[in-house]
Amino acid sequence: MTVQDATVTELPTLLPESEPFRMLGQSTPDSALWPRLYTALVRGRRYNTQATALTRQGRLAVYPSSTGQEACQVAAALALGPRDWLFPSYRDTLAAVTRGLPPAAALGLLRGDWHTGYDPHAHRIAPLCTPLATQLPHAVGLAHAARLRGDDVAVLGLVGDGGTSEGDFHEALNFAAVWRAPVVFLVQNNGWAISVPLAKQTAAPSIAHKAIGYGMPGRLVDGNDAPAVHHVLTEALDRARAGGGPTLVEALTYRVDAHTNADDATRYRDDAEVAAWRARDPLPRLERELRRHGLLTDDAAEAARADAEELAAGLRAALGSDPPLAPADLFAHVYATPTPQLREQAAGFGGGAGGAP
Amino acid sequence: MTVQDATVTELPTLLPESEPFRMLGQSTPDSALWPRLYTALVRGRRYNTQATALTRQGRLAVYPSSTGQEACQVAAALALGPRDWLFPSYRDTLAAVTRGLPPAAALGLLRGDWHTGYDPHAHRIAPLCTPLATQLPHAVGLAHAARLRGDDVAVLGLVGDGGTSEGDFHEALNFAAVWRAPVVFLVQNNGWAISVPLAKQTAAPSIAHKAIGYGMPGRLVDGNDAPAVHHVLTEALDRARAGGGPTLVEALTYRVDAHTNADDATRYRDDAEVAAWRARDPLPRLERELRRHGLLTDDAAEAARADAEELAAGLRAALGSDPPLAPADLFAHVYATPTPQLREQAAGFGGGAGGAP
Amino acid sequence: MTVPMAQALNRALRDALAEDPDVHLLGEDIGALGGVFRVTDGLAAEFGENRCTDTPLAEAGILGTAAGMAMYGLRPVVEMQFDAFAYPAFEQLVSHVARMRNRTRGAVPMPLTVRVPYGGGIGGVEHHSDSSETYYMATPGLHVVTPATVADAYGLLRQAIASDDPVVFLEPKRLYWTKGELDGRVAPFGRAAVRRTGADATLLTYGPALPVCLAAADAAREQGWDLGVVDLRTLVPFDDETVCAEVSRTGRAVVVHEAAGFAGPGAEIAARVTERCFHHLRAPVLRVTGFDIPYPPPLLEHHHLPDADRILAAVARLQWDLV
Amino acid sequence: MTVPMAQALNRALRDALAEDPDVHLLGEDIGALGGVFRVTDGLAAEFGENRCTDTPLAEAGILGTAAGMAMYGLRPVVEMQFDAFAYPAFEQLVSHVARMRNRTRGAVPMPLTVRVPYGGGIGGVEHHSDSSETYYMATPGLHVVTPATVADAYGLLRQAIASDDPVVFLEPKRLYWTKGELDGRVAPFGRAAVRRTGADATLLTYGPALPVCLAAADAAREQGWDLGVVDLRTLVPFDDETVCAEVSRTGRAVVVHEAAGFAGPGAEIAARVTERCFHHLRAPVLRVTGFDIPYPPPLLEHHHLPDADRILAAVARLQWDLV
Ligand SMILES: Cc1ncc(C[n+]2csc(CCOP(=O)(O)OP(=O)(O)O)c2C)c(N)n1
Ligand SMILES: Cc1ncc(C[n+]2csc(CCOP(=O)(O)OP(=O)(O)O)c2C)c(N)n1
Ligand SMILES: [Mg+2]
Ligand SMILES: [Mg+2]
Repeated sequence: MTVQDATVTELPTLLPESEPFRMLGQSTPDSALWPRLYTALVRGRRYNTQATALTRQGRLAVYPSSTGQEACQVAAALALGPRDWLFPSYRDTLAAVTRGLPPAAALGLLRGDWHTGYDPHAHRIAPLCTPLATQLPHAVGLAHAARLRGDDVAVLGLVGDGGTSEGDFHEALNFAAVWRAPVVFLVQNNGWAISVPLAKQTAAPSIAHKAIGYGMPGRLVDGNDAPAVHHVLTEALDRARAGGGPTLVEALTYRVDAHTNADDATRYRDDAEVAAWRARDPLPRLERELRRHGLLTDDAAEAARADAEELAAGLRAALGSDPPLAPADLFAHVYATPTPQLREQAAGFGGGAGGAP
Repeated sequence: MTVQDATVTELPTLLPESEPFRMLGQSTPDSALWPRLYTALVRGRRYNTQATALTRQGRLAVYPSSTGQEACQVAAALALGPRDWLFPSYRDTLAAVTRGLPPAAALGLLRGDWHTGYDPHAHRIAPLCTPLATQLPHAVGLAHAARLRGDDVAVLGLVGDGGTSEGDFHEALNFAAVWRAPVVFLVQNNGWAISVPLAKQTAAPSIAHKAIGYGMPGRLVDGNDAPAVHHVLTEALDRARAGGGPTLVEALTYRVDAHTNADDATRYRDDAEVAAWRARDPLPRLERELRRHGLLTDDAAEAARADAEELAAGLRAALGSDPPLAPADLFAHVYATPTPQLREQAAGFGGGAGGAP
Repeated sequence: MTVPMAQALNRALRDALAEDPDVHLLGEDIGALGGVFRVTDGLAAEFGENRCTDTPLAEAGILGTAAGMAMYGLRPVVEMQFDAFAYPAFEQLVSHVARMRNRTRGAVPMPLTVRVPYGGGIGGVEHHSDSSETYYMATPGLHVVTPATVADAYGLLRQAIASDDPVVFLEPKRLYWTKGELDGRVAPFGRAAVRRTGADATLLTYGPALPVCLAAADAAREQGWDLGVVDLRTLVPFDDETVCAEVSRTGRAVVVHEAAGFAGPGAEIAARVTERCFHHLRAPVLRVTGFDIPYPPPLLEHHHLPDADRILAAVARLQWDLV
Repeated sequence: MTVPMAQALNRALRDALAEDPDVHLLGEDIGALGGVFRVTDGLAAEFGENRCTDTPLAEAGILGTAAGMAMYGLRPVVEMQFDAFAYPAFEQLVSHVARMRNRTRGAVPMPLTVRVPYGGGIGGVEHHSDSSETYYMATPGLHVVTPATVADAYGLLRQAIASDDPVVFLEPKRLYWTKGELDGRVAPFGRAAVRRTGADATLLTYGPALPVCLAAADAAREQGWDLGVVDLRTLVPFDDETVCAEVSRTGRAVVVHEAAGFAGPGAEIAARVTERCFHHLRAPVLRVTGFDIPYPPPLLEHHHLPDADRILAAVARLQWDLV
């Protein structure tokens, strides 16, 4: 057994940093990337406020906002190559939108339309996943399959801090490490799992420390520092693509809004905590930095805002009325070929006409 | 958040040793404890050979031998106080026997008798558990309950290397750490999960390294060094009792026999590997050490052997014939009060008379 | 006193916590938040975090540790946040909780309650509206209970917590806000309730479908049918006596539930009623159920859920011409 | 060619691996060991570890990663080592595998097979003899298939692997060593097989209970009953046509299976046969099943499993005096 060898040689590279990795204020900006991240952040924030507004108008059934977490979401999307796959949770529609999914498609599930509002293969975005951490084994399996086929594909699986407590998180990371699958796990540690704070979720020094238990590197990154998240993910995805195996990345961020519009966060947390995190808002932080380096003009900032307004207007328009669902579609796509039993039920169904075969 | 603080201050105490902890050949013997361990080892080995022989005679349906792992099993049992609880797996009947359970009771399940051959409360030994790692959440829950009641109880949960891959392992350790439950997890890493070697099970530097991902100390110990296992477990159990929370202990050992008598280990592993581990047999190792320090006379060794033979003879006698099972007992103990449906089935049952109400 | 069902459940939990120090609640968000349906509202504040505990987010861990607590003599009451989120705990439920008494010849009972908000009709997105009762009914060793009225919500939950065996306690989500009379009585398991006697045919139902059946029975009057409605209340144990008495009298029965039909609860109900009342039946026992499909999206769910129209259509197929 | 069922399954896997490079086997001990029942014997050696992979020991991980592989277009075949050890994968099965096609409006099919050795009769200790088919039947989106003959073991497994939908493929443990003719044909889903025609009553069964029913039919001759035996072969889809044709002809039926009776497969079978053949029935459809208890210890299991005596006792209760 190589227990000792591994301990000595690999240990230092497996343990995460003791201070979250940061770039803002500490690195020279990438004049191509950072402005791109900025534009995406501006769009992302607007997307969040617009979607939240649509819940109030009853046009969205429910919206789990990523306000405050936009740096993670846009960095995740932009770190991926076109052949890569994204495995989002319910909170990660912004990552999907930033990857190019039309906002209305990303929000299909949340407005009460069919469960996945897009073709996952067309966008290389898996269905939004609600049962916590269950998307991670899928991410591993897909990454493994791509590797078996010899395809140059890396996979990014997203999960929350609460989701790391689920058995599926453990099993997924373990399979990934044993198979050296080209997959990266990004935990958006936003401090809360609905009403449960991190301290009741884990006693670990950090979530990133879990990596060593699987024999993969763990990285701790400031989740409100978009360039830092992008950098760490890009490095991990490159390593994955090069056959170096999986990485666990923990991004420290904060869920500024309630869990969803249906949640009442005042029942379980102090405004002071929220205020402290608002002060670390990823958007002004990046904006300040860009301006300091002369990488953002007023015109460019205005253009970003206009772009974001356009996205919001498009979203309002797209969600202006209920989607047309055909009741007969209830029976579609349960099987490739419906069972006789299902055909019988469909035939007896008086609920409405039309729909897929 | 206290990520950084925790990293700096706790980290060194959470990571396991880089060399497995050993006492044989390195420490002064405890003249009371080590001979006790020796006697238990001799009994344990004899118990294993006898049980295996009984499978050949058809008196046991199946036996998962712990030959080679006796140091772990006896040290685990002897490290526990009378109020403590043991949560064994199917391979841990020797630990149960060493704790005082009559061998025939421990083997009830494996001879085809009712599932648990003893009253768990009377012995503070949970039922032998077959679904892997599922006993660990029970161990945590019981430990937590004892602590809530203010009772001075520590709990030891046993699991194999393969079992650490299951989601229940992860969830149990996480709950234990968050609740600071008085529980110790002992992984007997015997190199194999049936035919699957450790390298296909995990890529971690060691299983003990998983501890840090839960924020509990991990200890790596030579599992064929009975005093070392006893020492590490005693320390961990004391810490648990004192409110210090859980510990993960990995004992490096080896499954010298096949998985069970029904298994054919030649299909998946080399004799050379087995031979190498036979050379590290826990029994002669302790015997040599005791003799070197003059702590074992020929008479004492002979007495231990005689004691072991007595155990074996008792076991042969106890398992000499099939246990008498009452068919009508099929319907007993499904519920405290049988449902009318079950009463109906029992009434219509012609299979045999007698049995519990 | 008239209260919503969620509040009756809250009251049952509070009374159980107050009466028996061994009762402990475990679950996700049941502490400060009071549960996503507020069923545990105020209980952590009143009884402390050790009696009403926000656990880490892991359902097998919740049920598994609860089983360990039960082994030590406590009486845990577990909340699964939604029906589909109980599935990760399936192994613990089936392989341990349901069998522990049997595995140990009675030495280790499991006085444990698993509360599961279930069913649809509240506009929940996927995985938030499953009717999972069949899985539990098919698992020997469990009691399966589901209230349809406010009084039963209180009374059956008290009985579930008092039971020395594990109870899967299914709470119909869409009735959480329905108000009714709370009488504070503990209801014994195994008795169905005849909610309405009828001469022509009997609707057999439970949980969220009870109000639908009562509405259907009202509507049936206009068509000249006098329908009885039986609320099963506990699926395990099953009250053959009451059910067969009613069905034998009318000779016609329709089982109504939200769960999928194929191999659903209605299959057992129809089969056992037929076994027992065969020669009283003038038509086969019919089933009006959710379709055999994954639970549909919110905007279509009203088509999936049994409604009065589908129930009356089934009643019409009960071969009245054969009278 | 006459071979044991385990070998027919092995042949099916080998042929599928050879024909389709997208077929991948995943499971515990399926590589060098060839599976605890040797169903994958020699396949890792022949096709390499990437096609026949020993996974880490975690069933949710196995099924979950297999689902991910299926998303990428592979055709995974998963082995669960024993029935009860499939429970940890229940959430992946119910919430994802069964629904993925539906969740994605057909965009992401799940051409995935889950092989589950099931049932008792082999002297297995607890958790090694469950009949878990009800859980799968009650889950829309799954096919549920179980062979009872050597030819079907091969033919149905080939069809399962070729299916574009997820199939739970239940292998009757106690028939693994039963020999029979292997004809190498792929068997389509959804057709029951009339194993024996009979004039007086029909036994409806599947999997491990088929030989028991055939023996019972032999024994019945001595009592003057001519019993037909229908082997359902696939529980989902269900062959109403064949079953109803047989039962309508005889007017009497008994469902036989090992799984517990309450809310078991026989409930659905009895209910749907009754719905469809009511006026042909001279007696209610009866059920001979495992009792509603946790699977008993090996030394008692023969009392629990349906045998010819219990079947004949049920046949005797089919109200022959009413003819
Ligand atoms: C298996 C499962 N259990 C419970 C839930 C209910 N639930 C939805 S979100 C949530 C909290 C998740 O917290 P976290 O993982 O930190 O993600 P966040 O919402 O903070 O992004 C819970 C308990 C679920 N979706 N799936
Ligand atoms: C949940 C579950 N899956 C599969 C099995 C079948 N099984 C029994 S023992 C075993 C190997 C266990 O290996 P390990 O945990 O290392 O323990 P060991 O047998 O080596 O003591 C397997 C796969 C099981 N008992 N439970
Ligand atoms: Mg969170
Ligand atoms: Mg092992």
